[in-house]
Amino acid sequence: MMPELGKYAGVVLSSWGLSIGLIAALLALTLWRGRKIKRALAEAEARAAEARR
Amino acid sequence: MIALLIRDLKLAFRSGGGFGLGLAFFLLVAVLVPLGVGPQGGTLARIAPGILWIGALLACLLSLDRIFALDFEDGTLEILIPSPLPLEGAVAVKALAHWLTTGLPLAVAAPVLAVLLHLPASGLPWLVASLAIGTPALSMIGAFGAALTVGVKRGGLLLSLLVLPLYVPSLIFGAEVVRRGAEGMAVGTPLAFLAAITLGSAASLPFAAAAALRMSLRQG
Amino acid sequence: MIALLIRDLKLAFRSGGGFGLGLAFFLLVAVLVPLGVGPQGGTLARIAPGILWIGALLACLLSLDRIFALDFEDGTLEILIPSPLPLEGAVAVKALAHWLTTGLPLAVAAPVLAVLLHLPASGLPWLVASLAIGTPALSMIGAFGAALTVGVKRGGLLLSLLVLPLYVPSLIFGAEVVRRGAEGMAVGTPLAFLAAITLGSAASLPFAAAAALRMSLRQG
Amino acid sequence: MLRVIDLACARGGVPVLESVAFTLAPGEALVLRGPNGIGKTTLLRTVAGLQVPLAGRIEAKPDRIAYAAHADGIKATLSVAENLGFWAAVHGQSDIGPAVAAMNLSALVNRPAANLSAGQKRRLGLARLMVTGRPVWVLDEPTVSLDLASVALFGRAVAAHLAGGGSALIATHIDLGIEARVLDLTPFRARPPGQGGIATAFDGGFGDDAAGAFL
Amino acid sequence: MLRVIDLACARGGVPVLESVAFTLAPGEALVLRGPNGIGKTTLLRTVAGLQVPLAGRIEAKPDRIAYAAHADGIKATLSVAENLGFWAAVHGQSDIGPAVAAMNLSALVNRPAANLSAGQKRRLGLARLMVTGRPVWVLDEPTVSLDLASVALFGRAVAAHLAGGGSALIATHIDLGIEARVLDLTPFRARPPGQGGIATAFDGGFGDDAAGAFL
Amino acid sequence: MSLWEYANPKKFMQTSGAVLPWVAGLAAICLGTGLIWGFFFTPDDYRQGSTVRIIYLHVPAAMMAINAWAMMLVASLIWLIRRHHVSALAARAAAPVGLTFTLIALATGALWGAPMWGTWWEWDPRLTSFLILALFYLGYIALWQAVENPDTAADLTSILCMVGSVFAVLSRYAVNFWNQGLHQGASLSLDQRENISNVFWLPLVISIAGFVALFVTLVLLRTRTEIRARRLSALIARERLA
Ligand code: HEM
Ligand SMILES: Nc1ncnc2c1ncn2[C@@H]1O[C@H](COP(=O)(O)OP(=O)(O)OP(=O)(O)O)[C@@H](O)[C@H]1O
Ligand SMILES: Nc1ncnc2c1ncn2[C@@H]1O[C@H](COP(=O)(O)OP(=O)(O)OP(=O)(O)O)[C@@H](O)[C@H]1O
Ligand SMILES: [Mg+2]
Ligand SMILES: [Mg+2]
Repeated sequence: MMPELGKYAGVVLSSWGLSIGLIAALLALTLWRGRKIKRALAEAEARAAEARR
Repeated sequence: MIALLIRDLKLAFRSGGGFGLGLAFFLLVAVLVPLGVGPQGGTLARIAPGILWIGALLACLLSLDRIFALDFEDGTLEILIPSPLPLEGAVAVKALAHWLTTGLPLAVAAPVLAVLLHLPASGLPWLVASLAIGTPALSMIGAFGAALTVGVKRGGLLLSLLVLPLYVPSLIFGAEVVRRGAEGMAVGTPLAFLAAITLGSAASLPFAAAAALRMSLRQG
Repeated sequence: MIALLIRDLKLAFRSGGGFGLGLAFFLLVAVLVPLGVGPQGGTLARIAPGILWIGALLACLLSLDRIFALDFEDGTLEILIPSPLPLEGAVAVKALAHWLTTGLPLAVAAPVLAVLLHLPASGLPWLVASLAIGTPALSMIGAFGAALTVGVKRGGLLLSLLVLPLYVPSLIFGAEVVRRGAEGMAVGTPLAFLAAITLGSAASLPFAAAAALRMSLRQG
Repeated sequence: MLRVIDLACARGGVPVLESVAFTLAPGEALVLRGPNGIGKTTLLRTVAGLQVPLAGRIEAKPDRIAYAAHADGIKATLSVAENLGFWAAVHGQSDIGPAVAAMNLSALVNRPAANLSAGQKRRLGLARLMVTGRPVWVLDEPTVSLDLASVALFGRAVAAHLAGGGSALIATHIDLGIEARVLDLTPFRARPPGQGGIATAFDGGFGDDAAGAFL
Repeated sequence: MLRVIDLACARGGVPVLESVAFTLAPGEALVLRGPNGIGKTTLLRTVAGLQVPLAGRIEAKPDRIAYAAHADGIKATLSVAENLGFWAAVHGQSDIGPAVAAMNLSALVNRPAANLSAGQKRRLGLARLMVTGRPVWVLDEPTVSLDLASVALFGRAVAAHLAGGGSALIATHIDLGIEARVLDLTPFRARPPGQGGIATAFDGGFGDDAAGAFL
Repeated sequence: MSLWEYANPKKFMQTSGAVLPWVAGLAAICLGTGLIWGFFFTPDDYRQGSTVRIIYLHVPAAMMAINAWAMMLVASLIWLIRRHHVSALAARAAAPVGLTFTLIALATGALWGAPMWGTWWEWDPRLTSFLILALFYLGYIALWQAVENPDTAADLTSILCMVGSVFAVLSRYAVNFWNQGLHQGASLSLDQRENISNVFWLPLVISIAGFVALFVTLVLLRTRTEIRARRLSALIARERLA
């Protein structure tokens, strides 16, 4: 049930698309880097624990 | 050769420099000009082609001293000259790396900034085309200028002074392409000249630059 | 303090840098803009105040990294910090030296270039006045930016990115003074703002810059 | 004159030395030794006040210390006399004659520093130290590039400085031919935090991670 | 391998050395000595082809010479391995392993060069020399900042290079502990043109001035 | 127990780990409700037609763009005065989020301007000052990345943030002085509720709440990552020395 956007459909949809796209990109980047660093840290902690033993 | 290209690109990215900052400067010029000139749309549209090209030129210029100065300071050039790499090739590769990290991003980003300056939409494709075709010449000419000033400490401003006059033909033809494109006129002739300048400098300036480098370094 | 000022001026003259080249760059911008924009007198006159101020700003910008970078590289700063000179004073003196070799010559030379850009004669005195009053702030803000980027190798472009937004108020008020002057309107308000920015920066930024220098150098 | 108590110092955020302690009385010199990378440069910078210590204390008036590393604030376009004159003025001194004579630079006073050889430049850097008029010299590998005659010259200059009540802290790999105590830094290498070393802000783990907290 | 015949060289347009002559056969090393400022650096740069000789000849294939001075082309933001890998690629070599091992850099391969101490950086510069695969090493004060263990390491590396048929020309002030001929440059100091030294283009006077020519 | 304890990395990791799911959930709920309501169930404005739907993104993004900078300013001051690492890292984490919101405000504004003002971009004071704000964000982020030592980077960016704030306000007045502009003034303040009709008001407020929660979520996530990255580099540095 898409609302009737009339002659401004292009403008409205592209601004919504762009905004949601930017937020999604930022969120994806945040999560991706978070995972990456978390994994690397877990490995480093394991190595450090190994070294202590 | 490829090792040199990869190294130069790596250095440009790592230094947090090259790339993003050339773009940022281009953006700044596009922002400051309306602030200085005043916001009347008509005036801005009229000067937009020239200002965009001047912005690209200055953005290019500011990163020129990276081409050789760092390699000179840390002794890389002294080792590179007697190395098996032909110096002409090394110069060309370094200019290419400069273009990839400066000129190319400028050409890609230019349309966004053109909107800020109210450039008519019909001019946008020509803006990108003229920058894509014209900026390699800026990098190559810049590499030549950088080679001339490499022995001079903090030669940045001297470099600008030497290089800017050499940029004049590219600027005139490039801005003309955009202006004609924006007004819907034929752009063939200035575009051809622009391409000719790029080809000519790519074919001849590496030799001049390599010679200049050899001489700068030979000073006892 | 005076020894530092004299030394900085001496270095600027000897290096064949500072001074003459800032002017030359200003000249080049004034020449390139008509080339890029096209020679219509009306347009040029309209954009002249803004372009002249932007030219001055860029000319200033290009020599900013000289303020601290050379002294950082050769270890002078590391010796200066524990020396009996208060670092705040040293920063202020260095900004002053930068202004004397860059801003002041620009203000003096500006009328000549204004003629190239068809600025109406009634604007000339205000051009000189606005540059004379406004450029000290450019040097001081620039010294602050240079202090922030001093540890960064070839931080030239980063410096531009940091400093140019800080130049916006000076640019707007400065260009406004010239535009109003050229049109014969009252210039009091923008001139007062310009002076306020200069005084404010001179009073507070040396402290911020000195703190930034101490922090940059303290990095283990 | 200088007293270092239980000092720990870090380079790039990583502790490199810990529990360093020594005192330096007037007329005394201390030579720091240790293999490459042990942390001599880091320690000297900390003592000179260019870095903050990680732990411990340095008891000295900072305005009595003159620090000299490899980069010695020499401007290539200024002459030897101009370079020295500037630093003398900064430190409120006026006479550069004794320093020039002590470092055998008389023949070079009007030469731009750019035209000096590596060893001559080094001698100029040491002369700079003398015009500061400060009593505590903190020197990082001062004899790099010097020939044997110049090393001896430097040794005599240090001896004269000590005789005049000054003191010196010198990191070097070679024998300077001066009478000085030697401190080898090898035993002071920083231990990991698990073994009693100093912990920095991020040396503690985050217990929750192991427990599989949300993200 | 390298033959220098009656060489004169200048620095900043002023002749500093003249009549220098020596040969270097494969497997041989020559140590240059002389007081600061005599012209060692100038001579080495001339031999390496970075300066033109004022007179005399250098007989050597320039593509067999590897030159190393203090500035050794090390990029601070690249890691040790990346730095060496680049120079290996330029010289058409591919394996940096032996150089890393010889200079005891294995623990540091992934460290950015910016984070090395003075001596560690120096070792990296020497490792760079090894990846060039060139037989004639021309070295300007290679052991600056090195501790005793590293100097010995370097001595062994040079000995191995010589044993493999290479040769080395080294300017230094200290004892490297390798078997080598020594050439003291003091006797080759350039004489003024009046006493038989080489005259440059502007060393002649202008006879007509004394005759009171117009202006 | 003092509030400053949360500035301890370990304590912060525990607390933020516990809080995160709730804030993230709140963000999802508010954004979902506000945006879906706004997009699908509000009528067209009599003057602006369907473009009024842009308001649900434009206004919250614009508000958060400014608030993010304010948060960075506070965090920077805390770092400079009390030297709590978490606070510096939170400022670092917030900058890209603020930049994204600024870009969204700019992009939606530009798209909105095309039909309303007949131009993509106008050098209106509010628009111009947002562009300058974006530049400040860029410079701040670039400085963080350029300085190697993390504590030094925190020091320098904090000073930049302080000085930048002063100049940002100054340029806001400068551009105002220079041009009166097309952009409407504030119409959303609570006591001026009648300025914007009720149908648009409630979904807008919910969207704003959603953006706030989204900001907090993103900053928490990113701060946690920054803290882990510091811990990681500490561990790696120790390994090297060992
Ligand atoms: C790039 C362009 C634009 C930028 C950067 C921008 C920025 C802003 C900012 C900063 C606010 C204030 C939010 C607050 O703090 O309350 C705002 C609000 C608003 N803007 Fe824009 N704007 C832009 C273009 C437009 C256009 C073209 C329109 C419509 C014609 C528009 C309509 C509005 C409205 C209706 C509000 C809400 C006003 C209020 O209730 O406070 N904006 N915008
Ligand atoms: N940014 C950094 N991050 C981590 N470690 C570093 C960093 N910079 C230097 N180091 C390490 O810190 C240690 C101490 O270095 P320092 O320069 O103080 O040694 P040094 O005793 O002066 O050695 P040398 O005799 O070679 O000059 C070295 O092992 C070095 O590799
Ligand atoms: N531009 C110049 N103009 C004139 N003389 C110069 C110039 N540059 C260097 N010199 C002089 O040339 C001489 C040779 O310098 P060089 O660097 O070759 O000496 P060196 O033997 O390597 O000394 P060191 O052991 O100190 O490194 C020195 O006396 C120096 O002062
Ligand atoms: Mg050291
Ligand atoms: Mg030498």
